[in-house]
Amino acid sequence: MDKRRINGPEISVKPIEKKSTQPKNNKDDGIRKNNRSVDNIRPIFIKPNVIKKANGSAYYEAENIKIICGVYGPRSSKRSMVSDEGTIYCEFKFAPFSCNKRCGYIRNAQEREYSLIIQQAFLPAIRLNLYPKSSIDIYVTVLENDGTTACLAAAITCISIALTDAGIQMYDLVAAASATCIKGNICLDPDASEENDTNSKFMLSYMPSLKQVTHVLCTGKMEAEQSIEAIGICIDACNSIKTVMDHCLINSH
Amino acid sequence: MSATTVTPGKKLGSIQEYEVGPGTYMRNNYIYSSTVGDIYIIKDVNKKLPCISVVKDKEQSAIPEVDSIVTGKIIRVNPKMATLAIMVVGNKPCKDDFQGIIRVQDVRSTEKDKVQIYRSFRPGDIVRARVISLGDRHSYYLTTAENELGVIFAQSISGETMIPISWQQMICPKTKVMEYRKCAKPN
Amino acid sequence: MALISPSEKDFITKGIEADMRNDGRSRIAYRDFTIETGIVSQASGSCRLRLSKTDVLIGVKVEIGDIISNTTSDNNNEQEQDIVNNQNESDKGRIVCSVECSPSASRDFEGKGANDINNELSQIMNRVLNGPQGGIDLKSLCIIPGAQCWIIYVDVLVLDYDGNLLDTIFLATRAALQNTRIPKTEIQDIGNGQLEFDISDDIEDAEKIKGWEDVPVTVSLNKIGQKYIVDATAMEELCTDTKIIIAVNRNGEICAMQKSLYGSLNPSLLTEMIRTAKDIGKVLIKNLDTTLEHEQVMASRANNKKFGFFI
Amino acid sequence: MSETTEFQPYAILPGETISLDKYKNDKDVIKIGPGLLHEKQQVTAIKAGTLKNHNNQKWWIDSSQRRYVPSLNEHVIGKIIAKTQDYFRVDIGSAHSALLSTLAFEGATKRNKPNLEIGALVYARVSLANKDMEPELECISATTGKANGFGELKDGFLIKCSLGLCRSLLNPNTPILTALGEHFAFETAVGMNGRVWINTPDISNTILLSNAIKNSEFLSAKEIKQMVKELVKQSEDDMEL
Amino acid sequence: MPGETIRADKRTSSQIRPISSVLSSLNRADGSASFSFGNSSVLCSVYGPQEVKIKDELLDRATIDVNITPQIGIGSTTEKNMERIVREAFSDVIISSLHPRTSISITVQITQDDGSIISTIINAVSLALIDAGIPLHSTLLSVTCAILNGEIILDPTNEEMKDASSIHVFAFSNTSNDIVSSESTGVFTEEEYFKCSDICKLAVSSVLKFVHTAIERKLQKEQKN
Amino acid sequence: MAEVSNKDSFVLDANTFAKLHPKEFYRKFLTNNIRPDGRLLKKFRKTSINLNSIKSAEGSCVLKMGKTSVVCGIKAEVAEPRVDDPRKGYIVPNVELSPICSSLFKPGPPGELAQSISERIDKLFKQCKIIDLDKLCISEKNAVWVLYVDVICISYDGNIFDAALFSIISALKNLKLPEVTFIEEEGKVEASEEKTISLELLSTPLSATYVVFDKKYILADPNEEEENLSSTSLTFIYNEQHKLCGISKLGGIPLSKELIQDCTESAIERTDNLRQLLDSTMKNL
Repeated sequence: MDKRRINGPEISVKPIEKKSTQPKNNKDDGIRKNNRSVDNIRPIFIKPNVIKKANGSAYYEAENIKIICGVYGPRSSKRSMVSDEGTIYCEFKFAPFSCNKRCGYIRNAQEREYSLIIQQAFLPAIRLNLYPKSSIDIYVTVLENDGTTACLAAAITCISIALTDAGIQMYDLVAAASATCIKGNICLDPDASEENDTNSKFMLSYMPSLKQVTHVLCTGKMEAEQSIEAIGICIDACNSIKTVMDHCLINSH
Repeated sequence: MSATTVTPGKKLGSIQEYEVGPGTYMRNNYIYSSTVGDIYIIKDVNKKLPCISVVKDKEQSAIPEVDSIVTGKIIRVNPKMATLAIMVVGNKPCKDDFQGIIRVQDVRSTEKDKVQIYRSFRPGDIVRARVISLGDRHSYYLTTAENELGVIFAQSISGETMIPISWQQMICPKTKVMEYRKCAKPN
Repeated sequence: MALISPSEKDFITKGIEADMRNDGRSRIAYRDFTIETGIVSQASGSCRLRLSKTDVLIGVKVEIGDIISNTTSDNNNEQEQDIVNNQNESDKGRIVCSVECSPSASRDFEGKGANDINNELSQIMNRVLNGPQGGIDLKSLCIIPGAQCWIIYVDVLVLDYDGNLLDTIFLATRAALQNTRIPKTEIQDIGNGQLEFDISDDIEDAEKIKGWEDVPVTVSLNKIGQKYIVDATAMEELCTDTKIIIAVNRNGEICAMQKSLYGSLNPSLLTEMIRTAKDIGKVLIKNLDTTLEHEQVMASRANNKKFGFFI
Repeated sequence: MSETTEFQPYAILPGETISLDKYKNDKDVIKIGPGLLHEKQQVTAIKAGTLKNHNNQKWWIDSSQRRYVPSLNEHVIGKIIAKTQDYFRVDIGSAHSALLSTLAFEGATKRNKPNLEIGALVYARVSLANKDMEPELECISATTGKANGFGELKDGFLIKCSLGLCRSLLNPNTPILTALGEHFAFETAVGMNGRVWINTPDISNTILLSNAIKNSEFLSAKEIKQMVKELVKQSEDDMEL
Repeated sequence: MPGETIRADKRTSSQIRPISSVLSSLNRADGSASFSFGNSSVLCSVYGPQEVKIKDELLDRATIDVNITPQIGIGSTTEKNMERIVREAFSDVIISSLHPRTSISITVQITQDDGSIISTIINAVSLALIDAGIPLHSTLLSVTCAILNGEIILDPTNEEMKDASSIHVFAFSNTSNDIVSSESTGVFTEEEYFKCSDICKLAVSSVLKFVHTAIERKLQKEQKN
Repeated sequence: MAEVSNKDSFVLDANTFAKLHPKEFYRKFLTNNIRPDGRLLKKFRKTSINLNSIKSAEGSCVLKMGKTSVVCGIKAEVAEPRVDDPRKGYIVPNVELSPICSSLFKPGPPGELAQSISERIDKLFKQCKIIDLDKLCISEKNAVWVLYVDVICISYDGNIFDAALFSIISALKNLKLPEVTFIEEEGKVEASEEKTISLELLSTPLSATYVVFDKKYILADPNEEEENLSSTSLTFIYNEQHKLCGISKLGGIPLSKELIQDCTESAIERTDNLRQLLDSTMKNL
């Protein structure tokens, strides 16, 4: 019973889906159910400067993934240690209505882990020596989630735009792509249903012009060569995502 | 769309061609842009290479650096120091206030030890100061030991804006009451 | 964070560039380790592993729990809740790991720093071991589909620390799971579709966990300067700017991969790292199994008495 | 000092305006004291209490409260809570703790500084009191520069009471102190910040006196005399035991 | 008014429950008071002006913080909403510019809640502030009324509030007859709202008389000698 | 002593002056009846809504009111009803003012503002019949709908109560509940994919908020700066029959009856405009 909010009943459950009588037309000629091509990325729409009070902000939408991200800083950091280099603090949160199953208000272990991953993905990309004694606070809220790993990759791309919108100096934009392995093929940008079927998740964040991988995260059984192939595919995806990011930044400049 | 707008990470040239300017950085002898904006190449007569810089139009919040002039409001005064909320760095207002301290020995350059802090600053005064160091965890260290630095706006007890009549006195136009402040020389 | 002077850091980095390390090992050489299994009597399985000075004690406890436990079960720790949430089939058991770094091991494990590291390590273990890549046959852990199943609680205690903690933990976990025995369960059908089960408690017919051989081990590759090393000591870890953790199982498949720390690396180096990790992983698992068999033989010769704890 | 007249009606609530114009004779200026506020040509009460005036010139609201608000040249009793190189931090029961410079003692110089322990009681005068600054104390009198009573209060016993009682104790014609003085030998210091210090050679008397002072707040002069008589009788019986 | 409906507890529609209040009932607080309308009773204590935490410090005035604990259990969102109403109501009543960079903390314990609890709290806080000698521009007092099947009833009990069509809390000060604070919920029309505000103003003046006599009795007790 | 001309000895450019002396900056504008963002005193900000854009929620509304933007999402789940009223469903409104929308809010549990707004909206649902809770009943005593109504603030620029209430009402108005049947033996509820039923609202209360600046200027639909500078706020809640569902006057300065009356016309007009906006957006959905 959270005393600081309006509380509903103790336990509430999602109604179970009635197995729809007529079979879904999954004539699986293509590898993927929603017959997207193997290396197809959902069309990306990014709009910077959507939060007035934030130094920089960005809204990211790719069909059923909607993410909003705000960057505050560089501002005096309350955290204890004094350092001649700036620090990054990140908070990643799914909105209660974003996933199929309602998520709670307090951040669970996965959201805390994603916050840490985002922090590690951006540490090599931001010129922290220009912001001594200050902290850059990044807040991400996922409004609609269609594939948790795809959301993580989308969040990283969206944060790069928000950081640039905040005027924070960066060595390079950080683009990120997610992939999964369906029937032996590496498929890009998996949505929620594809992710439930296979257990393998792959996410890579990349600085396209400095050609540096800033973070890689993978679970699920894969051959070594297959994971190397996945890295290659994700890097090409990141390069094409970079063009979209450049286009968006230059237009709104 | 201006001539060439670049995004962070764009290779601009090698260090033989240009000098590194603001908004750019050098990595294994190539110059890259580090922000989104227009490229400006400024020919500098005494330097042999032109200096390249990338300027972002939307001014973002500046943070105080050493020797930058800041303006802020006094929030707390005690015999050892006056605490100031830095609201403007140079002439760019910053979105969140930073905290600065003017130690009693940095208030003025003459007779440093005979300074009485409540004859120099009062909470609510607007003060222009210079950053002398990044200071400790909470605040920057500032000084007003120059003529153009000090109180630029203060209200008397009756709430009127006071006018400086000397570098250490201000007068309230309505009640003609005189109060002591370390005033800045009006430009 | 423990501190290191710039000159020391430079010395180590230059050494590694020239393929020389302080303790004479090559860049991809592992320190040798000693193992003792079955040393904690109440646990269903246990193992203590010392990789030169890094010392880890694993206790595995097997308990019965209900499968869909989104109700507030008594020991409702968050980790278990998350594992349940993203495991949507209803006929699988689960593995719940929790790591505890005792502050006596190193100064970094004091205060708030400790539970960040604990969370990170537990999170990686849970993610790797739960799911098909974890090797263990979770279906075999299920007693009554949709209702009761075996839950394997893996509790890790870090006694001493000299770098490469995660690899030590995974090696020790694999040995401990090999040593674990699950009591036999008989299932009777008491009419109207209700199923009942009871556990026989004599040690003889408790079986091993199915699929313990496929449990992966992790290889942490630390990039220092432009080269990378394996099994870094504490000092070498302080000079690392990027660390890649790769979990490999005995037939060389990559089960998990994760980067940490603040640096970045170019793709060619990453692919080279993956290939080396695959080979090292296989070799590591092979000699872990040989040491376990060797210990088995030694134990049977000294009629099953185990001694030498804490020497 | 001529007696102060009480102005009917008896009690004033905050917000009530007080019409002083029928007292405003042309030549002198009306002074308003604590509890009143002069705003937009009318005087309103900001505290509850009885309106008092001193021959129609000085008006104030007499109210009693427990929290002390320092004002200039008031004598207070403080407790040392911290010591730094050149000043003591003294708790005087106000919002901010006061600063007592080590040089603000009679005959104190840079070299021989008074050594007061943390927790020591000190009787001092408020030398600086404004709402923007922490109050400052001095242990020398404003005029003579001598100590005359200021400085450390050694042993004795400190009691806390309401500001109204302390003000009445400092008023010479309150009966309690004179009544007790006839029977007991005691030394006392009264601070305007609601603290009274009592010191007698015999501990039981000190306790007896402090209770007497505390109970005297709501008693009339006659009842006080009666109470003191009983106390004296009771202390003599203890003597015989 | 002839033909007035008589309520469950025998009161007429424009009759307030018997008021009782005790001043400086706690000896450690700087100021304290208990106030009750019939069985709705509240105990309030005031500390201040005292030290303030650095993060809440205001450079030109005192920070006022209000803390309400319900009859049973710890405060939930209802108490938080009441805290905001009380703090905003007193923000201009207390002359906080006289004590900058300090905190005035008001703690309220609801001892029994039987309807119109916000008015009881506001009256108790006013008395406690007066007892603490905090400088006040005016004395703020409040009364609640409800519209029960078309008729305006004063100082409703919990039962009456349950089936009332709308509930109105009004607070007036003794310096001006304008509305200082008002909180109305339920469905009502504009005329009903203004009619309620007039009735409540009348009721508040009678509460003011009660407070006046209470203070007078306390002062007489003090000014004995 | 020399008499100094009282020209402002320090010439500050506009935005530094606004940062250092916000009150004087506003007075200079308000004296000639205009606000720094160009609006007249009684003008409300441009409002736009976008319905059912979030597929994972049963009902959703993205609302922009000037620079304040909120997202309201409704998730419907099934739970056992309370013992004392077995046919009544639950509605659980909550407003989240997370650190993403403004630097005013710190990470951690909701602050006073968020809690007080959630409480006021919850009381509104309890006291004026907006939804008939009996319509949320699936099968008496065993299963009822629970509507979790969550409002996430994206960008905070003042007047969050009006934005939150309008986004909740519009999300409720086009809520799509799946058709469900209660299965006796398993005690479970089964939802069919295709057919959805919508919920009709008994009344649609909407609010208009004003603040009083310097005791004489009444500003409609204040942004964040105007909220900080004024101490008194006045909120009217009107339903579609122009009956009042709530008035809340917070803050110190006493307001005369005339001042309150002169706000009510513009409040009625504002709430009607919002209803037209909602109907037209729903028509061309």
